[in-house]
Amino acid sequence: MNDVLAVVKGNRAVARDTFLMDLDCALEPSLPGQFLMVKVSSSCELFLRRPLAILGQGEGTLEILYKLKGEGTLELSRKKPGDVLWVLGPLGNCFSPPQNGESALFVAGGTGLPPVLALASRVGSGALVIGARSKGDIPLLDRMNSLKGVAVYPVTEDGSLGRRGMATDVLGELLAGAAGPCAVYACGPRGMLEKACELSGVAAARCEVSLEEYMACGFGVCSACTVKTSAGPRRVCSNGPVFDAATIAWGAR
Amino acid sequence: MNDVLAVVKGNRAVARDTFLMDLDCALEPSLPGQFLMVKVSSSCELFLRRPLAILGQGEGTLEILYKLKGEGTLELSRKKPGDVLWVLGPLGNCFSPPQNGESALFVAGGTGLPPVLALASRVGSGALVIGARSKGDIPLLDRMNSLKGVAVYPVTEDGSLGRRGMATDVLGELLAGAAGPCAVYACGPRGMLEKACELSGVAAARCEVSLEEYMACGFGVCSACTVKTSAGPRRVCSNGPVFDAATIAWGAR
Amino acid sequence: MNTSVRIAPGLVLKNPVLSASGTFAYGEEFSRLFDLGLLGGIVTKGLSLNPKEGNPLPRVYETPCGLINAIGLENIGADAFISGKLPELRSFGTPVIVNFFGSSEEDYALLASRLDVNGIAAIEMNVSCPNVKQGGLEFGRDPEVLFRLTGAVRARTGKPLIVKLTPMVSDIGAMAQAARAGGADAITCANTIPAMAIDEHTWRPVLGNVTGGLSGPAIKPVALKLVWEVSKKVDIPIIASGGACTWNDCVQFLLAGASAVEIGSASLRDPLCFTDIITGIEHYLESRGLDSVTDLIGKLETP
Amino acid sequence: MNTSVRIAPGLVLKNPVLSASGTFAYGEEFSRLFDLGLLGGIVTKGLSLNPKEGNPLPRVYETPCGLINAIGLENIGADAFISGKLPELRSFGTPVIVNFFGSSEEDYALLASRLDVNGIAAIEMNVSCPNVKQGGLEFGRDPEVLFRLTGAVRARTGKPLIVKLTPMVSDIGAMAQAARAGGADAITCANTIPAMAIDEHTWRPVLGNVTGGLSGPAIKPVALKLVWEVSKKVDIPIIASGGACTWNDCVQFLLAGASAVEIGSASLRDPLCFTDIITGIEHYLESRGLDSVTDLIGKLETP
Ligand SMILES: Cc1cc2nc3c(=O)[nH]c(=O)nc-3n(C[C@H](O)[C@H](O)[C@H](O)COP(=O)(O)OP(=O)(O)OC[C@H]3O[C@@H](n4cnc5c(N)ncnc54)[C@H](O)[C@@H]3O)c2cc1C
Ligand SMILES: Cc1cc2nc3c(=O)[nH]c(=O)nc-3n(C[C@H](O)[C@H](O)[C@H](O)COP(=O)(O)OP(=O)(O)OC[C@H]3O[C@@H](n4cnc5c(N)ncnc54)[C@H](O)[C@@H]3O)c2cc1C
Ligand SMILES: Cc1cc2nc3c(=O)[nH]c(=O)nc-3n(C[C@H](O)[C@H](O)[C@H](O)COP(=O)(O)O)c2cc1C
Ligand SMILES: Cc1cc2nc3c(=O)[nH]c(=O)nc-3n(C[C@H](O)[C@H](O)[C@H](O)COP(=O)(O)O)c2cc1C
Ligand code: FES
Ligand code: FES
Repeated sequence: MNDVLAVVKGNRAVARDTFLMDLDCALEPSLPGQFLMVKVSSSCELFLRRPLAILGQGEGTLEILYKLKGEGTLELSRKKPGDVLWVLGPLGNCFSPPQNGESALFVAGGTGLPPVLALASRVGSGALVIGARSKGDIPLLDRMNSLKGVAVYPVTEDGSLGRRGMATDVLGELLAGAAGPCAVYACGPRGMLEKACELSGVAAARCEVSLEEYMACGFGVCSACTVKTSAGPRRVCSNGPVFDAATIAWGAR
Repeated sequence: MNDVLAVVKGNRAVARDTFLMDLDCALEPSLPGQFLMVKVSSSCELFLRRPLAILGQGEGTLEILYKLKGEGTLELSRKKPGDVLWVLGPLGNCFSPPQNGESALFVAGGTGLPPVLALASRVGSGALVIGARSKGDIPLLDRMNSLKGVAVYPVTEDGSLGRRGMATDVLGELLAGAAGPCAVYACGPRGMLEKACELSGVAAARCEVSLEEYMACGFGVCSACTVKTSAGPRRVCSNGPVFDAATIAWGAR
Repeated sequence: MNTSVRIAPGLVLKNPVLSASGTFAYGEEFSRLFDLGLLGGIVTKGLSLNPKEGNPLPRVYETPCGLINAIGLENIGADAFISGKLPELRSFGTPVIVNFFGSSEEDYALLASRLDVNGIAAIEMNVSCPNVKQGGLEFGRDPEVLFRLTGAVRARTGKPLIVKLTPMVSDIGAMAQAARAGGADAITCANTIPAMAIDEHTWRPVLGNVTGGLSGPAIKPVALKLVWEVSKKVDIPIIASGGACTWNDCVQFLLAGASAVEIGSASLRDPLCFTDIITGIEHYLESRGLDSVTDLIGKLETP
Repeated sequence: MNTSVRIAPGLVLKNPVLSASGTFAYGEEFSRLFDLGLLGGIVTKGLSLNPKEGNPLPRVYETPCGLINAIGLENIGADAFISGKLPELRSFGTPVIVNFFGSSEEDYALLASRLDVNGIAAIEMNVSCPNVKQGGLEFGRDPEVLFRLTGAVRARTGKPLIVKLTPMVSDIGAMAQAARAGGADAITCANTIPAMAIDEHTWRPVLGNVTGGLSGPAIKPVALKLVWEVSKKVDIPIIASGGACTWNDCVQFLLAGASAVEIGSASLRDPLCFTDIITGIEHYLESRGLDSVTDLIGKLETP
């Protein structure tokens, strides 16, 4: 981990309230699931950095995908090519790839697509379920569809693309229909993750979730992000963000 | 007075640490000496507006000239054409033009040039003394020189342009050499104003000074800028910024 | 929709948005910018028995998301206010609340009786002032002293009496209870937080008075907590003061238990913010299908 | 040039820049970012006798130029610290100052004796904690209570004892005097300011714990004033805490009377800021032709 200066190369809307940002940045190599603490503004009015997953990393380049939520992401969306940002990273742990012939089931919703897509791109096989309210909320559909070996299942609440319903509906079916062992990788709203955990439990599948909690430091020093697990308190930023879903005390928060 | 949106048309360095900004802005007509409270940032980190004199006003346009002093003027200097700013104005009173055959002696130093130059342009006769540390600190020399009827006397501390010394040295000589009654109009560092007042007193010239004090509101409600005068306490922003120099209690602050 | 709120017997505001003391002078300047009749109430600059000159300059300094002021309570004095400013100010049809202060209990009491005139809707007592007899400790920092002071003032006025607490105390709830016991009809919570600024180049304080009071968005989280704490301790209405800039801030203060909110520093930066705030609150009520501002007051849901 | 400062008998810091409690954990994470030996001192996360879980999430919330935290003093407990963290931490050659707290006087005293081990250079007592026996009022809000507490701890430790005051009190000078009288070697001034945040859409508090403490640049002007006030009341060294982000801030705190400065929230935002701050102070001394940091301490020139 280090604090490095990044230069904005591109920053464009790719779905409703969703932006893809390309950065030139000499970050150490990262793994799917790891994230950055992005200093969205040099003004200390927005005092805290914002945690954002690494969607992609190349030679001296980074890609992040973010949804407009509040002041911080709004400020990010105003950046133009040539603007600079400090990014601290890579932070946190990473997903553990499928083992022993597991087939991978990727599930994403809300702001959870980036780490899941990063992993799916790396793994290159399995099924990716992406849930959203409506068609217009789903970014990077082309990129997902171009992943050879990964079947993509869009699910929308209004039925405007793919299945109508929730991502976990499709996950349930995929788990039920799976021939061999499965590994489920999920990131998104807490309700979705808990459901994914439950379904995986029923299907005896391994399930890893990437949690999102309010963070202050992002590297383990402030205890802002501590969650309860069966192994005791764990900091999402430094012990996670990826956890074995079965260890999370979903009820407690 | 009103709070109006202004669009930046131009913003360029015209001397060392000195910028000229052109704005499109439907401000009510103003008079020389009046000023604006400029909201330099929509971020409330820089909470207060900054007082800046109106250098020029046309049909729906405004001109301001500012020196880099701290965060606020730095933020201003970063504005690009197309950026927008809120400006509250016109604020304060104005200089009273020469009366009864007075010849006008304009004296400016530091951040004091804008209101004095605005007045000299309007009056169109007399002498303008502009003091600075060095040649490179004097902006808009061409514009001053092009004022027909106004003789321009640059004075620099290092002698790199015009006379070596202080603006008030030249003022003293001009007052001493004046044939008839004079009106002195000064804006700049407090020491310069006090000296101008003193010299005018000796020469029995009328002297008006435009004061600069820290301001919070700029329109008379907070009492941040109250100075002592022989007529009692006066708010620089709303009773001034222009005062009859002889009424100012120079010793008290 | 009903935006009115009741602060004291005989003091109903048409909406919960007031000016704050010291950032609105006596209303004249703002009246040239917008119709003061739109406000829920007008709080004047703090008045003393006699005119007061205030502190040496500089009197204000900007800090991150806030400002420190050390105006030093400059004001024209109660008499000049009553004869020179009140007649126009009361003409806007909005309650005029007069902020006042003294340097001894007798000062306060005398001033309160002096302010017991027509056209003044209520008086707001600033207790963040040094008690000359008590070695300069502020009146608002000791519950006993505050109780006695409030009682002394209560005895001299028929007006609704609002006590404006000082925020920097060990137990703000106890201060509010002391004010209530002394006869306050309402509490303003709170005032600026003691602060200072130093110039590391000159080694001198920036403000002429060395220290001052911090206000603006920087202190809103503190003011919100104080309002919530006070609302759990007293049953009289609370007027919030500290950092409110937007309608959102005001709704938060109402939820925390305030019945109205004063807008101070925000109106120095944006003198036209009052109208945005008032319409913002109206739209919020509408969008939530609420009939009355009172449906928000103290409605914070804690676990 | 001499940047060292003396905080207590046997406690000399090589420079006046320390980490703050709760924003540095036990040093491990930062040690991967820079050499902890560069720091004047390391202040650990607050320790209790037994491990503590902390508050429900969310525990932090951003505010204008600051943040509110309600971590709830989560920590691994004194024993786990001493056996698991201290050996590595002391190896950096920088004094390790252990912050600690309890919920009763006995707790504090017992913990102080437990912390009286090799490798701990000093202990910093956090008194912004509810006194369970006194109905939950914080230890740091009553001079009597603080005096007794300090004395009880003093009796149980040979280490330099630093008392970290709580800022929200009526008379911080009196609190500092109480701590000094009880046997404190130094004062840390101060801690976070009680604050809260409310979501106007959900009508709920944002933090799991409802209230928390405000830190960051927003509170620096308040902390500066507190340090200055304390420095006029006691003659023991003061460590400043509250909003310091830059070398300029640190110089201001030194001028106000602090002997050292803790960097808390700033290091959450910019974990590498320590080195900038330390070199900034060195350059400042150099550019002013000063030989020693001590030439700055308390050198504010007031009118
Ligand atoms: C490890 C991790 C990785 C993430 N990756 C992504 C990503 O790749 N793309 C993306 O769009 N979003 C991601 N998020 C969520 C993202 O951090 C928040 O949406 C964002 O911080 C909101 O900031 P804001 O200023 O726009 O919103 P505001 O609501 O104004 O933020 C206010 C404060 O709340 C915090 N906050 C608000 N929502 C969240 C949240 N859900 N999780 C954590 N903190 C929050 C902010 O960081 C900030 O401190 C991730 C979160 C975590 C913890
Ligand atoms: C009526 C009036 C007209 C002015 N006209 C001009 C002008 O036309 N061109 C120009 O360059 N400057 C002018 N000034 C001075 C200008 O306002 C300050 O230089 C500017 O506010 C500095 O802001 P800053 O944020 O860059 O500096 P900082 O030092 O960071 O400012 C911090 C705070 O101090 C205040 N401040 C600092 N210096 C001054 C000062 N000399 N007077 C008042 N407040 C100050 C700022 O407004 C701000 O609130 C005028 C001042 C007044 C009172
Ligand atoms: C310039 C200025 C002058 C003030 N004068 C007074 C005053 O005379 N009496 C008083 O009770 N409060 C005074 N205050 C405090 C405000 O009324 C208000 O309580 C405080 O600023 C916090 O609110 P804000 O953040 O909305 O400004 C003053 C504040 C400022 C900024
Ligand atoms: C996340 C967080 C955790 C903290 N934990 C502690 C603690 O355990 N003990 C303590 O005395 N102070 C604690 N503090 C207070 C800081 O040490 C410091 O006094 C305060 O934050 C003000 O300084 P700052 O503005 O530099 O952060 C904590 C502060 C933060 C932000
Ligand atoms: S965000 Fe600070 S420990 Fe996780
Ligand atoms: S700046 Fe507010 S009265 Fe002049």
